Amino acid sequence: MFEKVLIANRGEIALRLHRACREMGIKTVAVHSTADSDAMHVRLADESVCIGPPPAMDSYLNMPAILAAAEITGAEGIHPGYGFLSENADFAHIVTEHGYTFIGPTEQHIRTMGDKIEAKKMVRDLGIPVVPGSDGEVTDPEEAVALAEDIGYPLLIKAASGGGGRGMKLVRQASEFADALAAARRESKAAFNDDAVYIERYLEQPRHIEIQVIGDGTGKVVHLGERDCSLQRNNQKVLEEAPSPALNDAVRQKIGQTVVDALSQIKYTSLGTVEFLYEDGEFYFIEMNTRLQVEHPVTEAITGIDLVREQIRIAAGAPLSFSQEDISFHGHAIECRINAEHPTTFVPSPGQVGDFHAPGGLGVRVDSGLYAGYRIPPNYDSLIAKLVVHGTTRNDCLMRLSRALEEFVIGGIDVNIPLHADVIQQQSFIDGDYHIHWLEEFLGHHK
Amino acid sequence: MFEKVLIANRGEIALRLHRACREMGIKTVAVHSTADSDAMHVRLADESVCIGPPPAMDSYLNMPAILAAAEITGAEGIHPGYGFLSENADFAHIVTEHGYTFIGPTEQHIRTMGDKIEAKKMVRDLGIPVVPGSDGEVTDPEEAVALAEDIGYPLLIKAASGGGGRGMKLVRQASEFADALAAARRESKAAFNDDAVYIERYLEQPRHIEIQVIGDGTGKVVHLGERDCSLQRNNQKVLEEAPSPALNDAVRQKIGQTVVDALSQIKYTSLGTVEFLYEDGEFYFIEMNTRLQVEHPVTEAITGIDLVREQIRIAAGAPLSFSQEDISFHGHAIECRINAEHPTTFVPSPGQVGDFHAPGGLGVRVDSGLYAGYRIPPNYDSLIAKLVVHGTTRNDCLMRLSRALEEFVIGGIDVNIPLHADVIQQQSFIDGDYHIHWLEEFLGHHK
Amino acid sequence: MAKHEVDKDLIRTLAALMDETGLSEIEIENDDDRLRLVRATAAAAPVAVAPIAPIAMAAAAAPAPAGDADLSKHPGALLSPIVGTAYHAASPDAAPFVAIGDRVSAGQTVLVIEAMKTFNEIPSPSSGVVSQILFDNATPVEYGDVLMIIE
Amino acid sequence: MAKHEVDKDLIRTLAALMDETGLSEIEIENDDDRLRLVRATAAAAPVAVAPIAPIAMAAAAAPAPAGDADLSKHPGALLSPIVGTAYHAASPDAAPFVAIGDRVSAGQTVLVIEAMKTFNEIPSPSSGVVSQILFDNATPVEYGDVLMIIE
Repeated sequence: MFEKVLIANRGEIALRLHRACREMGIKTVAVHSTADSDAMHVRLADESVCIGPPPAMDSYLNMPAILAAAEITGAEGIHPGYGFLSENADFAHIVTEHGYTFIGPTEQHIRTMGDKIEAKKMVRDLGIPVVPGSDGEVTDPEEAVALAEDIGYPLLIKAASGGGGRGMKLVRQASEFADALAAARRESKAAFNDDAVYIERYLEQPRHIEIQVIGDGTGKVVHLGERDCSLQRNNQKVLEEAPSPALNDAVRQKIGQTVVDALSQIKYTSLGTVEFLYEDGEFYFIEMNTRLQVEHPVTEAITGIDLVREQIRIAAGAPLSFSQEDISFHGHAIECRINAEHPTTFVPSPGQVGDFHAPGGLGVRVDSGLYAGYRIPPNYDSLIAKLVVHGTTRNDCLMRLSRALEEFVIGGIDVNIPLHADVIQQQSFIDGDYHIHWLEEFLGHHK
Repeated sequence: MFEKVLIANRGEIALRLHRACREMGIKTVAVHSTADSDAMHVRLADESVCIGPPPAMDSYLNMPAILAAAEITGAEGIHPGYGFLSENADFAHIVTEHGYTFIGPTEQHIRTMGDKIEAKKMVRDLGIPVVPGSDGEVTDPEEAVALAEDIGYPLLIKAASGGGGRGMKLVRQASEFADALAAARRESKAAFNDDAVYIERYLEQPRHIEIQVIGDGTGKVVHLGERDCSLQRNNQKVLEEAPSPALNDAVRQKIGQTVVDALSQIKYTSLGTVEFLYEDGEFYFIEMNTRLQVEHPVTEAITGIDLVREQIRIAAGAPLSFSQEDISFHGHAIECRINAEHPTTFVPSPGQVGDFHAPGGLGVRVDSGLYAGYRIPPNYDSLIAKLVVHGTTRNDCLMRLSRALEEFVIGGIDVNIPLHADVIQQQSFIDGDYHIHWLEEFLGHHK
Repeated sequence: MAKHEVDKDLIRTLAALMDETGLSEIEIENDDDRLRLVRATAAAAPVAVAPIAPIAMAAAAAPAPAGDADLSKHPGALLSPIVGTAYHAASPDAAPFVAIGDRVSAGQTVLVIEAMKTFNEIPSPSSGVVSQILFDNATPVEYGDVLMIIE
Repeated sequence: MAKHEVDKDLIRTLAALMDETGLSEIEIENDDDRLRLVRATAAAAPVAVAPIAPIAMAAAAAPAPAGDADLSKHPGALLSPIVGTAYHAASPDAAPFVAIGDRVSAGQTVLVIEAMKTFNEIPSPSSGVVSQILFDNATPVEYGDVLMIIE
């Protein structure tokens, strides 16, 4: 096991990593920009090294500075957290080349999954379902009609050379297809001087469902169920829950097994998340995140597994400490991302925190680097806390979440707690009946 | 289910009860003394009623005032918490007589278990093991020798009329018994003019192990395993854990079943705790607490059951929502009682709290009514917070507890956090090798 | 200063100005007149020491009327000794025990509080004139509520 | 006091001045007129604003020496532009780049910092005399550490 780990991140996830190390008897090195000298994890870490000025480019994304910090402190492992350098294959490469352990997947897996086209091809070959569509451009109308039959409706016809919606046609029924195709080709020709189009299934109100996996590099891969992250605004997740209200156990086991089978073939190492759109009982691959996820605590809540601890163990060369049969799901968990932003205008609100009082009691977890008097720097993400609530049933969980939101006090700045309190009172949300556009529609109606 | 419940208590347990009610959609009435107007649960409750001046006798023990508060607020149930009126059979009686529901056991069970001699007789008859000894006085030396053989060594000979240790003899072997008996009878005669003595097994280094039970009044009773509360000072529990490092699963199931069988016979209702001394594989009944216990969260952590919720459900007439087969134990939990007192002199330290920052993250629960700027009144108990940590194994739990204690900030007053941090680093504690005298011996050596 | 010579409009104007500007004190002296306005604001309270005011708390806890706080320190304040329902009269048909302006003697019953089906007669703590009655008939009162002023 | 003789604009002007200057009280006396404004600010409250200083934090975080804090603002301070190991000389056998009392010109290499097996030459930001050297040879430095004073 590592004697000392360098935490190449900031904010709540840096604190999360520090806690995991501390609980494993591993010493921690916090590297930080000058804007984060007072951060809680910096103050709690065994050692801290200031690596640069506030701009992330010069500090948290500054590879030489991070490696130099590892050098002067004698750290053995480097944990990239999420964001910043966590999915940078070059960083994984350079870390390894300098003799440190990158706590994450292999450079190659990061690189492949980072290339969206390559990733889609690879996972399809490994047996993971992707959005059905033509393999590439379609030039022959007859071929297109045949393809459309295979793909099914509704579907989108998109200009191969296109962009910005031009040449794009939504087709809901077979009878409309021929006309739409002709129109799309005409528009495409006119706009791009190229009448090639391609075809893809159109998802109207999909959910965002992701499967958490972990592998130890021997080909042993285990899935830890799904998280439903459909509550989004501007493609940013706002609230996540597990299990998904949309899946039953059979569906869960089936998609889980599909993912496990695929990633076993490539001997996937470390934590990873396979993200899907889900509609009408079908999963469609979006991308794979080759890192620890912001919303990992909901999986920890329902499986009882400390994901970060397991990730560090595996990076240190240990085999997975459990098998698929050991995994069972208990109760329901929801995470609210608490952001320093206005709850209705979403204007970011950095600045000095006044009162800070986290909710407590049974089934309530708070991950946050905030404290009373802390000054939130304006240079980074607005995520300042994660409230994770666990309950026996989804309803119990919602009731508990409601009382925890009531108790949460963050003074001095704007926070989106009222948004969460509002969302979880909506009947659609209570019914679990929402999709990736739901929150924006709700906010639109709200105005 | 109740519409509104009156919380007849204060401090962290009042907040615990408020949270449980809130999560069940039950409105809360906080009754409080003038010293507690600013208490967190008072501020969070739906309604609050000031029932008297600071002395508990005039407020939290003032039955007419509490009933009057129920009357003016229209509460249906009254939860007594622990301490104060929680084991007062007269209070249970008067609450019921006035048409409210007492959230706890029946008046009769409270009364019987409150009488230590009666309780011991009753539970022995129900099959629960008690400390072996003569049934009462022993006057005949031959009879005494025979009894001593049955009881076993070491044993104590005590003066029937005695007190203060006079006439008491510790006998470690059978060969010493005759002389010791003669001496005890002589001393007793001289001191009390009565040579009658009685005999009891002597426990040298017992553990305090208690079994948590819950019944719904139909005869269905379920046990939720044990808590080891051997870490005590002045007969006050300081730290509790579950499972006990001293029990294995077979022993646990056996004593659990014994307790369940006994309490099923009397159709026990609500939560209850049967306390034992445990030495050399044997359990000896001490007493039964007919109420919610301070240390209930460790059981919640390893069973995943919300005990207060279940207690309220049962009081409202619902049957137990689980059977013995549904109960399984996951991981290990430890509770540290955080007191407002000096960590080495134990001098109480009421006053104004400065900074307050509770530890967070995975597996950490804090139950506390404290907040920054709160003034701890000098009128009540020094318990101000409970830190409850859960981990996969006892070792994981200890590592997590250590980091949580490091993170806990309570400024402005003395708290016993350093004592806990010290205790959990002792090899005996790490090995689980401690008994009810261990902490006092440790503190003695420490001086 | 003779009664009612004070310029109420001026005070109102200045109070509005204090609101507008966030001032906590204005003092004006002009010849022999001196006027000083002070408003102790929440901000003026030592913030650090002020207990946390959770969102929920602010909503849940009914703030005590500012007047009450002062009245409880009034030397003639009769504070409720118990929790219960307070009545002006012994029964719905009976006349109230006292009315404003009545002179009462120490020990004289001035109201009753019902608790647990019992009507508790509440005596006046001192002799004097009832200047204020601060509870509505048949309404709940808490321990320490100001019920009357007798001075 | 005559009605509306008070100068509302003056009060507003003074209040704005208080905002601008952070004053909490202004008193003006002019012949027989006197005007006094007070604003009790949150800033006046002491303890609340001070950030939490967790027990563990106090122990864990090495407090920056008071001297350093001052020196970093010194006009001649050379702050470390990178993290690494700082050396007085180019190699163990070589003479130090500079010694106290040496006159250096802007751009002249005054030390090297090794990071990732690379020796980075650190130039003097200005011309002047080396008055202090604040790091030991072959020791780690952080971004922003004060390495030398050149004045």
